[in-house]
Parts: sequence; structure tokens; C-alpha cells
Amino acid sequence: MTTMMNPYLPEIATVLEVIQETPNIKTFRVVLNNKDRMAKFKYEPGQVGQLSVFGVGEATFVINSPPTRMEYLQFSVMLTGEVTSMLHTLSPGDQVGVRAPLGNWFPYESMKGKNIVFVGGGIGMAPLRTLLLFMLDNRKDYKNISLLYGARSPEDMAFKYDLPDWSTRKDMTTVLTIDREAPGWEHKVGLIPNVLLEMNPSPKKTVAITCGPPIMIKFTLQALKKLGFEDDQIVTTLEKRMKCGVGICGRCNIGTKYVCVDGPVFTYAQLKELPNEL
Amino acid sequence: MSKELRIIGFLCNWCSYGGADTAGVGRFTQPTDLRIVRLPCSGRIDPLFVLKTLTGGADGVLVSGCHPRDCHYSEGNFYARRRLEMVKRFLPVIGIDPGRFEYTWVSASEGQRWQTVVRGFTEQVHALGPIQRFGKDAAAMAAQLAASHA
Amino acid sequence: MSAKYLAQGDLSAWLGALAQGRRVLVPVRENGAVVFRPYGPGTKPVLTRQADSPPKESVFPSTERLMEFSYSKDAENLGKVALDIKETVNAPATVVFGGRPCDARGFTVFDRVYDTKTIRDPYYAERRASTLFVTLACDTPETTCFCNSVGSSPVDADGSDVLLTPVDGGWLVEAVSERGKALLDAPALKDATAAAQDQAKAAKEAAEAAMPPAWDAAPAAAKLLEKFDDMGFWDDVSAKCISCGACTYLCPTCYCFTVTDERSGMKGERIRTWDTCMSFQFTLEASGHNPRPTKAHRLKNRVGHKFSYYPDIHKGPIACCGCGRCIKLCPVSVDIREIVRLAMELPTATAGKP
Amino acid sequence: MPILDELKAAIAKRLPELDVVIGWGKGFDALHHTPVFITSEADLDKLVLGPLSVQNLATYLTRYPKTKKIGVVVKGCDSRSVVQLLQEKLINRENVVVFGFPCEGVVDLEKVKRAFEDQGMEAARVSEASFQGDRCTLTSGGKAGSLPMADLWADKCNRCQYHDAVISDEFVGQRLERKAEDAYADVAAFEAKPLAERQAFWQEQMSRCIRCYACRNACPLCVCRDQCIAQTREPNWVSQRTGVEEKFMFQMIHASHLAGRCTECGECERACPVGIPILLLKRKNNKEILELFDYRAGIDPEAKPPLLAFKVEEEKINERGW
Amino acid sequence: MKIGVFICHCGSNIAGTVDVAKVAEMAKSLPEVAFASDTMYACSEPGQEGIINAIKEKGLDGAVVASCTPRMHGPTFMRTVARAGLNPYMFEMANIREHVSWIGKDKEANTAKALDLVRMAVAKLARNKPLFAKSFAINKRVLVLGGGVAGIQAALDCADGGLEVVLVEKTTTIGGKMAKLDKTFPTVDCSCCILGPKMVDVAQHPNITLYASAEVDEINGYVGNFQVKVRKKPTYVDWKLCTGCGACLEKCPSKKSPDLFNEFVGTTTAINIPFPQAIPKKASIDAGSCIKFKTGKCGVCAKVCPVKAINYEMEPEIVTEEVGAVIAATGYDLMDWTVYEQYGGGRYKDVITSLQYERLLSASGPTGGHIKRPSDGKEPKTVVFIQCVGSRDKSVGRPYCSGFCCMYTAKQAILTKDHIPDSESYVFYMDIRAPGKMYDEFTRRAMEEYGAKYVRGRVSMVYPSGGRYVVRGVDTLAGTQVEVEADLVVLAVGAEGAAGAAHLAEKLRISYDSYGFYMESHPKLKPVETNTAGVYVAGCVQGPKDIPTSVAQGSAAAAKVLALFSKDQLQSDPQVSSVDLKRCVGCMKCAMTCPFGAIKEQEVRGEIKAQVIETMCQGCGLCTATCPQGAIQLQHFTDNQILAEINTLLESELEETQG
Repeated sequence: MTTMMNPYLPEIATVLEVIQETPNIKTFRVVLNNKDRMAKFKYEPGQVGQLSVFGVGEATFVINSPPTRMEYLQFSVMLTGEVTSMLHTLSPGDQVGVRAPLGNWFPYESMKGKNIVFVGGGIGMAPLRTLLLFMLDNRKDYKNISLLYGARSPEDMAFKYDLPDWSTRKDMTTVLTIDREAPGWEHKVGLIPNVLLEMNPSPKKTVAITCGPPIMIKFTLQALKKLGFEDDQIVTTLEKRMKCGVGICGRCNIGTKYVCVDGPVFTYAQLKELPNEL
Repeated sequence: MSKELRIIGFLCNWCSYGGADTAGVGRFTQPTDLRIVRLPCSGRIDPLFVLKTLTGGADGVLVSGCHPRDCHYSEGNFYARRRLEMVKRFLPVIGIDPGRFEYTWVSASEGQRWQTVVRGFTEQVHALGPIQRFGKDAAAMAAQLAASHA
Repeated sequence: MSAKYLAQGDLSAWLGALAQGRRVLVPVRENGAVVFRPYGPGTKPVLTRQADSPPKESVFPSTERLMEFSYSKDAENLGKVALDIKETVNAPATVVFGGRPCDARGFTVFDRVYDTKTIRDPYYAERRASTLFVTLACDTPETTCFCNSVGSSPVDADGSDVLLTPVDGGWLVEAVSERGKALLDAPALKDATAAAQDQAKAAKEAAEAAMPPAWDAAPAAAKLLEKFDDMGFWDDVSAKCISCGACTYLCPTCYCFTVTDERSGMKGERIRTWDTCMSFQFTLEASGHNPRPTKAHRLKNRVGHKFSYYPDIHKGPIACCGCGRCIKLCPVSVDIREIVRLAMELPTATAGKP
Repeated sequence: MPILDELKAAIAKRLPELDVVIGWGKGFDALHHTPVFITSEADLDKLVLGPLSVQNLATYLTRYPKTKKIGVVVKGCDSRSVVQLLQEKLINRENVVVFGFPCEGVVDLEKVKRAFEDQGMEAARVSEASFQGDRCTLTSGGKAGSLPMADLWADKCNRCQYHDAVISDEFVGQRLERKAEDAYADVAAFEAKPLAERQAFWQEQMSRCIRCYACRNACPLCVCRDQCIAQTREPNWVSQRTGVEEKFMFQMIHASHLAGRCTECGECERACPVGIPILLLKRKNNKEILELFDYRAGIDPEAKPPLLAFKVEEEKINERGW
Repeated sequence: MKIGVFICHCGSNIAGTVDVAKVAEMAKSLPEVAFASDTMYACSEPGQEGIINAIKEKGLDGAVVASCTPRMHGPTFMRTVARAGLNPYMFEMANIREHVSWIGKDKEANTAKALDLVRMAVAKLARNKPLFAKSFAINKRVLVLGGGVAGIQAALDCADGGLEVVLVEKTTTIGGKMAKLDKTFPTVDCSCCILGPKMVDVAQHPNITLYASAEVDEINGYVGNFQVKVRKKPTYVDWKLCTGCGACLEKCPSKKSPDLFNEFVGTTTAINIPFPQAIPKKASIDAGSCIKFKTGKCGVCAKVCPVKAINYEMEPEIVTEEVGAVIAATGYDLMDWTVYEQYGGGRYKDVITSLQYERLLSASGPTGGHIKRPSDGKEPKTVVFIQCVGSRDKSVGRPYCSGFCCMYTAKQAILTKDHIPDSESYVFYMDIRAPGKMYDEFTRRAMEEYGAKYVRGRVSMVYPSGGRYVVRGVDTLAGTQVEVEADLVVLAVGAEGAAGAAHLAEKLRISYDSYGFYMESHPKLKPVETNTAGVYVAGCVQGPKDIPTSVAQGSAAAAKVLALFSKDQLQSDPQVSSVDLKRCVGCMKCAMTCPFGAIKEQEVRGEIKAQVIETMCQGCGLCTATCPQGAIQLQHFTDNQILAEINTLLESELEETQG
């Protein structure tokens, strides 16, 4: 008889709060209905979860609230397909399914004592937010923390509620940028890789963590290389079409690696080892 | 008439839906089996709607549009006429009585004609009785036939 | 327990006995295709050739319900809707009778993925536990058979519970597993004579000898990875592929699936269905991006998964049982043997591009 | 000169202007041919032609960009698919070179399998096969057997009206100029059965369907393929539920989308790995199309498909309808 | 999604035979429904307020109203929903009055049916998306087709309203049928005298461009932005030069040309000006009868023309005009009465049409206003008028009443007496239809003052006898057979759509009936609109009507155009088709069937894809039914929405079979 959990069976959760982050991104804060399980719920920064709207289906999102702040689990959802458009119709009180945590996480243990550079673009900021907040909550474990966060326009910038804190904190450096000039914008204007080169972070005892749209990742990697970062000093997190989330259903593999169990977090060195099928 | 059967009508907004309205305004009594889906034009009807509805368990499907040459969109019902005729002729090969599907033309002023159409079609479907459904019913039938052949 | 003997005339008696209280799936002919169907009185099993569909459905149905869900409203506040989910595991006691060694072996490929130390798929696992395989050893290979090249043989008992070997007037019946032993306790089965046992041994040897020469597919693992970026190679070998799913759905080892919700009114079900990596939709992302956009990418994944990634992850075994159905039933005869051999730079029947 | 050599010569002549020529080559055993893709003169050796050249190679034409220059060898029936694709402007006439030949017919491998099985021979274990004159000789398991070709031709060949390609840029060999009658007797015979029996027939046949969509993907005119509505949720015509009605819905989609377009190459049915006789559904539509509109698909590249056209006065459709 | 359901009692109209409270109660259990209630009159102000309040209080995303037909109050409730702050398309209606409560008395069955209709509406609404109208600029010019009195009126009113008008007339002069009439009823004033000044106004109006002897070849585009190709037929006279002096007419040796304007009563010259008041007053050559064209010799007109305007080489010319609206006023023609074998089928010279008789009466006509029999030029003493020739006669496929014949026949009887005081007129009629102002009085005058003998009955036969015609009919009032010996028989021939009307309608993409009359948008409430936005009708093109009504419609159509053009931008209906570019395979079958030319090819990253021109799409959905991939979807009537309605109805049964 089975002692292990049915890996396909979601926990039922209630939407606490819905935040319209940008015109096409909404954030959902949910709690598991089973209080005991919610209390015991454990996960690591960078792990993902599957959100279910029963009748429509499941989709994968990173848990972008840190395990150090357990009032709720936060997921940010960009409007792309059937499940996400249904998620966007939800309001507080609505019931969803949650299967989490899934996948691996950021190797924060090995980052202890190092300088950290976060480079996030658009919705790619979501996984970085988890780790950033986690590090801020364990601030003494890390040395300098800097964040470069870019979006197409001010409206497309998510997590606006975090930005005042991040911008004013003394224990981190925050640079915000948008692609093109916009009225009222008081931060940087320019593409992320270019701004990153301007920031000129030293690779010495530093880890860069980056996530964003494929084209941004491509040029950010180039920029980081130019700045002298080694492949194993760069960490990123991938997105793939997933179904089961537990390495069975067979679609999210890149060669031998299943993004849902072996990922989504990879160092650039690991990525380079994988066949070229992103 | 016996127990209600499931009859689904697809009506164009401009003529036949209006004709059904006119029938209502005129209090032209009709059987209650029919459920109407309103569409802009008979040309909007993908023949697959008819097939999906019948194989999905409806006992009858009725399509009605503007009379040929009177289409609100000038040509929609011309295309519909060909497509619907084809679907009607197709039904026998999948084992569905073609009498379960009819298509016709009723204008917005023809309340009386609408009444006649609904009465006639409902009677026709009742004469055929409840449809044998793909899935359960037909599986039983297949088993029965196999047994009788064995 | 010693081996038993089943006379041809006693076959239906044994099948009838096996069918008491469980379903017995046997290969039967339907309009030219041989498929597994529940045994009933009068059923005539086809034991002379490999079934067109393997008995994959017995443990891994093409469609199965994972759970039911239902919504219910708060009478006081209609906008407040509660959700309830119910797990639906369904594992009827089953015997799969008359499959071939390759068919039974297919599930060993599943086992390494579906029931491991870290993850257990309860739907699969429970059905696997409730299903027994009475397998018929092969005598003569079909033109598409190549089990001996993927680490198996026409008389391989791996994955089976009982093995039948053709002997004069019937079959030698040997239990392979403990569970299989229980099946042998039947009046239709007689104790096997030594002669029958010798005949069976000879038959097994003959069957193995009848196979075309084996080529070891193990080195393909590395070779295929080397060819990963050689899209010219994959374009060539996939040129005739029409991207249907016949190869994967008829494969005893292909285990990929998709999950879909179907809802009617306030309730519905979450179901899982076979999926195929040959389909464009398999990896299509909501954004429209597809990491495997062409049939060349997808065929690469099918071959790669079977002969490279799976052996790599599971340290050896190839995710192919060599049954040859993907070749035999492919509408355009895409031949996985040729592709693997080409990747391994071995000579092929068509010498060069397929 | 044997037709095959003529064909090789014709292809060799046109090959320099083409990116690829699609023909048939030897398959995995003596009873199978398989598509081959010829890009150089050396590849010409792979070319074969005969009663085993069953696949309709026109199905590959739409899988290339329209700008690619492609040669394709066609049987009479296959050529109609080419015409239909041209009619629908799905391929560019100037980028396709059609190689025609007088086609005597192809065998139905299912018939071969069964006929030899009756002689105690397994076609799946064939070691040699030959098609000489009107007989087919097979060696399997050390035994040899012979059968008249008349018993083995595919049904479509027995009723073939287009042995010679209806369109070709290069035609090799002598035209057969032969024409059988096709009164759709198979459709009529099926429809003579009681209604419930017809439905039960499909119920039983479709219960074998594994939704592999080989029927669709082998079809030269199923040009939606990756975008087929059988596999979308938007629109959501077919659910993933297990019922036969769901599986059958796709066959209705296929038949419906092919109405007035199907050229009866029979690939859908041939490709089906579990032997579901789905061509019947398309034949039924074709019968009606012929009756209603006096139209056969794949004959005239300039014609307009009847379901994409109309007449203000239809001769054969009762205007008042029901 | 949170849906509100509102079940209307409609007083007792619905509540009488539907248990509305039960429907509302059961609706509460439907998926997505967060609020349901019944309401006395949903369309009333309090009813609408109730809907608005519920939407606001319950935070609803959409509303279903189950009441009357959406054709009646659909727009009303869309505005209600919009007032509550929702997109108006987040609304669906269930028709439980016309389609339920009014057509059956079985309350239980009606209630079940009403609930089904509500379920369907809810299922559909759950898949509705907000739709937004797009604005586009308009070209404030108007095309008027047909220079009869309706077209003239429309053109003048539009021009006076400041619009640029393009007036296209098929023949060489405007004036239409009215110009051919001698007098008009019931005032008996000179037709040409009252029309003439208006024709001159057209010629002189700075805002009007007149193309006579021209037809429309092609119309593309959509409301606000039509492109029209006008084909100017060759007149062989350069109208820029022609002064209308008439010198050519006098000298033309070909005097046997058919006289179109005079309805073929008599003949005219091959080069001619139809009548003295013609606008434009320019000569044109009838190539069919001109000697120069037939033999290559002659050329007299070219020699005598003082301004050298004759040009035998003239070719048709295509002019493209861009307009924002079109008024079709192409009028009517008489039906082909020769199908009446019993009246001689056209073989008797003295059996003529009423319009020919008008020309005989007219002072500018071929007889100079003297009534002369066509056969021998003698003055008729007994004239028989036969009514309803090709009207109200199913046997010739003309079941409708042409409306104006009763009145002009009375007028012609009066005029006959005026012209020939010792004449006798007989009128065979079916009914006298004279419903206008002073109309009935007028017919009575014909009988009472002018002694016209009205015989109620059909004429069964007319046959010649000794230079006269025996008209045999029946007097149904007296119940006797009647025979009258007549010198002249005048047939009141029924009207039908003008020749070529059907063809033009197809270019305009509007529908027409089997008699060639154009369909108005609504027979009562939208009499001059058509179902193609920006295309209007005026006058007899829509159906037979008399002069005052035609003029009124001309003005009405003009008013509609002026109202349309009062805005600088129009909004397109957002309920149009839209293409999923990811899924379109570019087969363009949609474009092949689109009746409006609203789908064009576009190239997206090197691939052909379909593109909907939203302003041209009329929302019929033919493309959606055509597209095999379902990649083009008519918004608001998507496949999934319709499938949801179907599935909802089949649902209870579906659940039983799932495996």
C-alpha cells in the first residue's frame, strides 16, 4: 500500500489577495485551506508550484514569497494562455489547487559570504524576488547585494510595493531601468545588459542571478562574461511547459535533465553542459 | 405528446430568430421541446455543430435561416444551404436517421410558418423517439449484434 | 514449483479459470488488427503473431481519471464557492495473457519512472500490482523484431509472471514470479514432462538463433548526444516522418502523458491521457514558443530518450523493447533501427540516408 | 526501357533545378516500400516503383516552405491530391515538378497479410516477395506461396479511374487510358444495413482508436496538422475523455473538412494502425458531392471547391428545403 | 467570473406561464452565478436600477437577463450593463417570453425550458470577452444612384446640407419616370413643370457632380469609406462642348431610332436629346441606329455641329469616386406585361401601357399632346383601362399591389375626358386603393364628374374586331359578363425593380426580393436604411410608391446621411471576426467566402496569414464556419461559446457516460 503522497493531488487553497501588478501580470496570495499543512509547509527559494483552476488546468509558477515570510504563498501570473486567463478572473475567496514545492532551488548555502548581483527583467523578477527577500531576511549571511531590475515601461514594472524599500535600504543597491524614456520616470533608461555594464559589478567573490525573457538572458549572459564572471558564478532559472511536475510525464526534458525535477535552477556552467534545446 | 425530447435549434438572428419572435408575439402555440441557439447567420453554422449535437445526445437538430436571396449578409445562407444539405446526407452513414436533422428558411414575418416548422419537426423527432447515443447505447448495441452474429 | 504443461485443447479451460474474478486480456482479431480485449466465453485468442497494439492499456490506460472535483456554493453567499477533490485510483485485478516478452518487458521501463524511491504514481503502481503477465515466448521473429539488440531476447521473461513456451501439442508453463506461481495452481495445467521441458529449452534456443544478428545498441547513448546539434542529420532521418503518434502510442515503453481538465457544470474530472512527443503540441508553450518546433527536433527526442537519456538516467537499460511496432505500423515505415545505427555509424540496409 | 529507368532518367534531368525529389525506395522488408528523398544523382539508385509504392507522397508537399523546389513522383490517385493542393493555392505550381507514370495499382497489404495467412504463411515474416504479371509470390518461414494479384489490389485500384496522373510535368511510360466504374457500391451496401447496425459498426470500430492521428497526418489535404481543432481547447471540439463519441468526433471533423476536397487516395485508412475503415466516411461525402454538384475533387486546378462556392439557384437542392 | 441572473416577470407576460421565482432560484446553482433574482419589469427604470445595483454591490462581471427577445431589448440592457461600469458585451439575454411564455401554456415545461435558456446564456456569458469599438475617419461625400425624383430630392437635400454629392444616372438625362408623366394626381398639375426646376437645381448646384449616361461598375469599402468605380458610357458627343443647340437633331437622317424616352411610342433621331427639359441638355448618339456606326458613312451630325462636339471614337471611361455613403434610388420598371396572352401579348398596337399613354397625353410627347391611336393615328372615342396587369396576380408571379395604378388611372380617365370631351372611359378594377390625402376624392371625381365607368372585375380577354377591340370581362357587382368595344386599351402595368437592380444590389451587398426591390433594414422603423451600413434606399427601389412618398424618402435618406456625417469619426461594431495568428495556416479559405471582402492576406514573419478589416467585417461568421483550424473566430459567437451552449443542454446526459 501507498505511503507516499499522490503527487498529482493538489492541496486546496484560498485566494487571499489579488494584486494587479502590470497590465498583464496579476499576483495571487494564497493560503492552504488545511491550516496544519500550511503551518508545516516547507519550501526553498526558487522552487515552483503548480496552480490549478479546476476545470481548466494547471500551470507552473515560482513561489515568489520567501519561506521566511509564511503568511501566504505568492504567485505572479502573466497572461499567456488558457489557465493564466482563467487565473486572472479570480478574486479573493476563490478556491484554487496548489501542488508545491516542486523542483530544485537557488543554491543559497553556497552563496553565503559572497556578493550577490540580481539581474531581473519583466516577470523574470519573480523568482529573484524570493531569493532577494530571503537574503534580506538573512542579511548577515551575505555581503553586498545589488539588484538591477528592468521592464519595458514603468507600467510593466511589477512588485511596485517592494521598490520603495529596495531603493531606500542602506544594505543593498537597487538600479531600476526601463527600455525607453517615459514621463515621470526618475530612474535609469536603457536595456538591462547595457545598464549592467554601466554598473560594472566586480566578479570577485560574487554570484550573479538572472532571470527574464530569453533575449534578455542571452545578452545579459554576454555582459556578465564581459564583466569577467565565470560560468559557475552565474545562476538562472528556466521555464518550460510542464504537466506532472514530478519528472514522469516526459515533456520538460532538455536531453537527460528534467526541468521540473533537475531544475528549474541551473548555473550557466550546468546549462552549457545540456544539449541546446531551450 | 410524449415526454419532451432534446431538440436544439440554430437560428439566424435576422430572419428565423425574428420569425420565432413573431410566432411568440402572435401567440402561435408550439411544443416546448425546442431550445434555440441564436447565431448571426445560418452561414455561421459549422456543420460540425450539427454532428456534435447529434452525436452528443440531442434527439433532433433544426437549423433555420433567411430564405435564399434574403440573407442579411447577402450570401451566408447560400453557403449554409450547401453545407447543411451535405451534413443531412452524411448522417445515414454514421447511423443517424436523417430525419433528426432538418434545415429550412423562415423569415422574420413568417410567425405562422415558424409554428408549422416547429410543430412538424417536433412531431417528426417524436416519431423517431429518443436517439441511440454513441458511447453507452451504441456499445450495448454493438455487443448485442456481435453476440447475435457469433 | 516445477514447470507445468498446457495442452492446446485445455487453453480455454485455463483462460476460463483465470477469468474467474478478474479480467483477462487476450489478443483478438478485429477487422485485421490484433488488439487486447477482455476474455469471455467464445473469445478466440490470436497466439500466432504479435498483437498490433501492445497490452499497454492494461496498466496505463490511454485515458484515465486522476481525480474528480466538484464546486459547491454557499447558500448565503453565492459568490463563495467551495472546492472538493477526490482521488480516483482504479486497479482491477487483471491477467494479460498471450503478450510477448517484449510486451511484458515494456513495463519494466515504466517501473523505473513511475515507482521509484522518491516518487510513486499511485494509479500506475496499484494497477501494476494488480496485473499479472502470462507471456508467450516467441519462436520466429517478424521482420521488424530486434529485441536482441536492446538487451532482451524472444524468450526473455523479464517483466512477466508466467512464461509459456511452445512445445508439441501445447505449451510449457513456467512461473517467473511468486505471483505467477499462484496462477499455475489450476486443473487445466498438468505437470510438465522432462521431454516437454527439453523441447522448451530447445525451442528457446532456436528462437534466439532465429533472430537476426544482434547489434549492441548501448553505445548509441553517447553517439546520439554527439549528434544532438547536427540538425542536418535529424532533418534527413525525419524527412519521411509525418508526425503522427502511431509509433509512440503503440510502443510498450512510451510512457508520456498529458493532463487535462474536463468540466460539466459544477463538477468535472482531471484526466490523464497518452501523449506523444511527436506532436507539435507536446512541448508548445502558452507563449507560442516551442523548444521542439520541427519534426526533426521531435524525432530526435523520441530516439534520444529511448537510446540515450533514459539509459543515462537509469544507468543502462534502454527504453526500447525491440518489438518493432513503431516500424511495422508506421504509415511511412520510419525505422528506428536504422536511425540508431546511422547515429552509431553502423551500416544500414539502405546504406546512407533512410 | 523499363519504366523505373525512364523515371530515373526523367528525375536526373530535372534534379539540378530541384531541392529534392520524393519517390519510393525499398522498405524494411520485402513487402514494404518507403518514401525516399532524392537530392543527388547517387540517390537515384534507391528508387523503386511497383505495387508496394503505396504511400501518397503528395502529403509531403505542404510540409516544405512554398518556396522550395520539390519534385514528386505520383500515382494517378496521388496526382489528384497535387491538383487539389494547387487548386487551394497551398503549393506553388512553378515550384513543384510532378513525375507521373502509368500506375497499374498498388496492393492492400492487409489483404496480402490475410490471404497468405490463409495459406499458413505470415506476411510479417516475409523473406522474399515478387510481383510478376498477375501473381504475387511470397516466401516466408521457408515456405513459398503464390496468389493472384486480382485478390490483392487495393480497393481503390479496383475502381480506379485515374491510372495515369491527371497532372504531370514528366510522364514516363505509356498511358494506360483505363477507367473502371465507381458507383459507390460500398457506400450503398453499407447504408443498406439497418441504422442501428451502422451506428454499432462505428462504435465497435472506433473503440480501437488510439487517437494517434496517423489518418490525419497521412492525409495530403489535412493541411492544418499542428493546428488541428481536434487538439485545441480554443476552440474545444474534442475533449480528452475516453468515449467513442469523442474519438468519432475527430472522424467527423476529418470527413467534414474534406468534403469536396478528398481525392480518395485512401491514406487515412491505410495509415490507421488498428485498421479502422474510415475512408468510407469520406467516400460517402464524395458520393453526395458528385450527386449534388457533379464534382470530383482533384481534377481541375482551376475549379472552385463546391463547399466554398454556391449558386443562387441550386439545381439539386430543394430550395424550400424541409 | 461572477454572473448575475435577472429573471423578468414582464408583468404577467412571462410570469403567467413561467415560474420565474423558481427559475431564479435554480439559476443560483449554476456555475459562475453569484446572484440571481426575479424582477417585475427588467426594462423599466427600477428594473434597470436593480441590475445596476446588483452588479455594483455583488461585484458582478456580467449579467444575464431572461426576458423578451434580444432583438427588442438587447441594446437596452447592454446600455444598462455599461451604466454599471461593465463592458456592454459582458451581457447575454435569454428569450423566455417570445420563445417560451407566449407559445406554450404548460407551466412546468415552460419553467424547465426557461431554465435551460438561462443555463445556455450563463454558459455563453462565461466565455464572453469585453469588446471595444474602434474609431475611423469618414469621407463626407455621398453617392446617389438614380436621377429620378427620389434621387434628385436626396441629392439636393444632401447638397444643401453641405455635402458633396455624386449623382449617377443610367440614361442620358435625369428626371426618371416622373419626367415622362403628363400630369400628377390628385392635383393634376404638370409633372414636368414641378420637376423641371428641381432638375435645373441639380445641374446648377455647386455641390453636385452629375454623371448621366453612367453606371456603377464596382463598389468597394465600407461605411464612411467606399470606393466607387463609375463607368461613363460613350455618348459620342463631347458634353463639355455640346451646347444642346439641337442642330444635329434636325439634320440627322436616321429618323427611325427607337424612342426610349417616349416609351417607344413613335421614333426619334439617332442623335437626340430625350426631351426639351433634359438635364444635362446634351445630345447623344444611339449607336444601334446611327448610320455612321452601321455603315461607316454619314457623319452629318459631325458636319453640322457648330462646336465640333461629335466624337465617334468615344470609349467608355471609368471614374473613381470616394464617398462615405450611398443612396440607391434606381426606381422601378414596368413588368413585362406581354406574358398576358389574353390581352394580345403585345401584338395589338392599340393595347398600350399606362406609361405610353402618359406620353400620348403629354404636350411634349410624340403626338404633341393629342391622343392618337398608335395603329392609325385616329382619336379614340372609347378607352378601356385595365387595372392590375401584373399586380395582385399570383398567376404571373406578381402577388403584390403596385400601389399607384388606381390613382393614375383615375387621372388618365379624367385627362381623356379633358382631351376628348365626347369620349367614354371604362375602368376594369379589382379594388380601388386610394388611401392618400385627397386621393379617394380624386377617384370619385373621375367617376362622378368625368363619367368614367368603373367596372369591378377582371378582363378575361381582349381581341380585335373590325378595327376596334372587344374587351370582355365580368362585372362582379352586377354579376354579369361585360363586353366593351374599345378604340384604345390602356393597361395599368405593375411595377418591378428596375432592370439591373439585382446586379447593383449585389455590388452594394444588400439584399433584394425576388421582384428586384431592395430590402430595407426594418419595414417600419428603418424604412430607408439597409443592412449594409452606409447604404440607404429612397423611392421605388424599395417598392412601388407614389411621388410624394418617393420625395419624402429622398429627403429621409438625405437626413440619414447628414446624421451619419454629423460625426467626424465612426465607430466600428466590435462584434467582428478576429484571427489567431499563431494558429492561422494562411489557406485563405475564409477570404474566399467572406461576402464583404473583409479579409485580406498579410505577411507575418514570412508567412501568409489572414487579416480581418474590422470596419468592413459585418459579423456574419461565415469565415468562422469555413476555417478548418477555427483560427478565425467571430467575437461573441466563438466556437467555444456555441459549443458551451450546446454542451450545457447535453450536459446532464454527458455526465453519465464519462468513463
